[in-house]
Amino acid sequence: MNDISQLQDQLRLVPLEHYVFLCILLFCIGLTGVLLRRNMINVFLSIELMLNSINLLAVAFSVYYNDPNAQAFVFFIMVVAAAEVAVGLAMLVMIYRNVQTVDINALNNLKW
Amino acid sequence: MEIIIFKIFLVLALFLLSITIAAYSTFSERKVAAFMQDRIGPNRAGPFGLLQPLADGVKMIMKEEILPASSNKLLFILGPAISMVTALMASAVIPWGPDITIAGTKVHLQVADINIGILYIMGVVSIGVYGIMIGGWASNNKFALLGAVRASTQMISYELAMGMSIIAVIMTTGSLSLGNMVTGQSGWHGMAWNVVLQPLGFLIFLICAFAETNRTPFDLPESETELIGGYHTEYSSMKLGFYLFAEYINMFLSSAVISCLYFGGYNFPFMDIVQQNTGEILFAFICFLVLMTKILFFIFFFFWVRWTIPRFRFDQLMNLGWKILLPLSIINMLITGTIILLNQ
Amino acid sequence: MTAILFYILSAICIISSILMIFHKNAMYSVLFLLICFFSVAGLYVMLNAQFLAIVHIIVYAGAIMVLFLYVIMFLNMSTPITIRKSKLVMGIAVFTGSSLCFVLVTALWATNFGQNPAIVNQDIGLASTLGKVLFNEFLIPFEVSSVLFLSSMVGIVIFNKKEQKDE
Amino acid sequence: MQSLTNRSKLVSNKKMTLSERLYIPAILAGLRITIYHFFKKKATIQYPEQQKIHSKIYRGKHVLKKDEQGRENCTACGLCAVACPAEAITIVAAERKKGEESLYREEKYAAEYNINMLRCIFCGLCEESCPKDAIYLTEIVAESNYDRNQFIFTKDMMVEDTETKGRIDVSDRRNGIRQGAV
Repeated sequence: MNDISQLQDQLRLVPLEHYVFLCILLFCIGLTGVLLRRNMINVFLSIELMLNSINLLAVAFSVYYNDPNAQAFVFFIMVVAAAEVAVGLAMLVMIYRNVQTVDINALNNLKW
Repeated sequence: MEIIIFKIFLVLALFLLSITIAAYSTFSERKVAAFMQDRIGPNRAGPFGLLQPLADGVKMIMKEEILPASSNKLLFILGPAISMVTALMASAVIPWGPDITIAGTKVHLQVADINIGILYIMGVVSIGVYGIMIGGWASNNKFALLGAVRASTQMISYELAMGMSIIAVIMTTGSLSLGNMVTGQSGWHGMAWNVVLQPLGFLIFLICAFAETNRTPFDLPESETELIGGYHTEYSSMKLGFYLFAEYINMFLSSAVISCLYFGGYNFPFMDIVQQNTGEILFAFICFLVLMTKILFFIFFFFWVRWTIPRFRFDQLMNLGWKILLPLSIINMLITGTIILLNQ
Repeated sequence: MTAILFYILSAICIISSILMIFHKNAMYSVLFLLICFFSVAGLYVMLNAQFLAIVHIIVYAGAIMVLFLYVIMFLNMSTPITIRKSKLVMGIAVFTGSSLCFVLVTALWATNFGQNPAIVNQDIGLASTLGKVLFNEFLIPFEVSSVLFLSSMVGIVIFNKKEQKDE
Repeated sequence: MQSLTNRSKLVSNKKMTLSERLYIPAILAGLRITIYHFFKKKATIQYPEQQKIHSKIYRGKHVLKKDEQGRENCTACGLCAVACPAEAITIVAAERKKGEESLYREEKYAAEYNINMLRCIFCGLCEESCPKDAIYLTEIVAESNYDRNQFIFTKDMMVEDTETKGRIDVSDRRNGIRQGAV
């Protein structure tokens, strides 16, 4: 199914630049989401999107430059993402228990 | 070209097989339940009640379709659809028999021989929880929501132990492809089954398979007595049918995976002697029958356990998953690794 | 054919992620992000990184997103937050994002990423290749990441432990 | 405390042994029991084709008997209604007119005789209390219905038909009751 000619085809027809631009776009959408949303869940989701765009970029580079190391990095990003989400959501639940909201603007107790 | 046609044919056959097995599982479940309770069971529709699944299907389709007013309409419909699709998707990597020759080329009797077959199954199974979660949430009903929450918790918890026990199998066979796993078990006249090498892993996998398919004793997400049906409380008509069907297809599938991982797939004792004396197609057919026998036995086992063991309490379920099965599977992995290291 | 598939997948990816950040209902946001992740997995498959694609699905779709859904269900947070940010702040957010995008794109527009390799190594995405890389060159990071997991697990347990009432 | 019966058991919270905590032997034992029942003879009776044989003193639907000349035995004395613990029987008495001697045996008869089958518990006390051998419980199973009103059985539904269907034989019941009365 995914034989070598098909892969070669894709590498020839889709230049690496397109992957780069796609990833930039996704990253910026994620960034906008972080800035835009007040719901903590959405902020987390946007961060996940940003991490994912980096993953995609790493995989694209690893294939175009014939280097498996980048794919190993993707693993570590996934590990960090998983740990981050687990801890983050646990924090979120804690915050919700204490202040009954997930609005980030409600967390202004440390605001000077 | 012939190979593509053959694969399409295989997909269709597999689809029909899954549907038929699921339909007749509903019937045979009732029959087995009846037999274990000293009853006879459904026997009115057709000879021995064999047309009962048809009658049930017609009933499901003819029933009134209810969309609860307070539900989220789109997600309410999406839920059973996801359940059904993921249930049907996973059977693509199961090897149904040895290679056969079509138009001069060797073809796997398998829809997709991808080199990460077992991970594919894990992935599809892990997506399967969405159908239940989305459906339960979209119903806007507290019982459905509780069922959905229970289902997701249970599936995430048991997926870990399941993955760990699979890793031990991967270590012994040295491949992620289900086809290689099955051919790897063909030694000793087809009796080098993994269940002998991995009895603990098999037990863990079996328990996790029960939990992943939401079968008794792990059917907390849909417990009738306390959650009045759990995540499918609000469902009616064919949408309910899809949920029930998906459960039976999942059962068929997990039986297939159990047979492939631990019971040698289509291998059977003295298969090399049979292979020498029969033609290729006939041999493939025999192998397929052997695999089906194993699968049917495990489906029967699912029923058998259902009418034997009562449902767990939720804290017991969590304790079993996290405090017993997960450490056990890690120990199993360690033992397997040590033995492999010593044998090198 | 493959090129078209790439553009379709990336379009799905971008559209669903935009919908994700603008949708009011957190439940839908999660589902849109899920669609985005599946298309990213599709891109991985197209790049012949099948192992990574399936791990991506297992980790992101199978675990992380389920956790998100779980939290949303558990806390009943699907009702959107009614007080919205002021138009000005929203405008600034969108402006920041798009200007960063503009800067990056213009900076990389003229960059030459070099020629595509003449020989395509098909085995890069295979589990065995990745395994060799992970357990030879990156063995210590791998072990450290397991410690990271353990510490996050411990952290979560401590976080959500019921506080001892000692008044 | 002194227990009233000698069947009470003390709750024991003893620690389980290792084999008990593994649960696997217990589960296997359970599986053995269920598979034993799988092959056991089934207790089901396929109702319309097979019918369970009732005992001779089975108490089913009531019949109001007639004597040898086809006259109704019942004199509307009301003893059955009084005896009925469920108060299912209602009787309206009437006096026999001239020319009705072939219909009713005595001077008084029951113009209406209703039994509410939803109340009836088939205890047979009406039968035992009847001084005129008029009411008996037969082996016929009282039929079900969708309508509550249909369960109030009127006299014409219960009176014995001497012409077309023939008499309902209650000699077993007579004997059975006599034996039971001893």
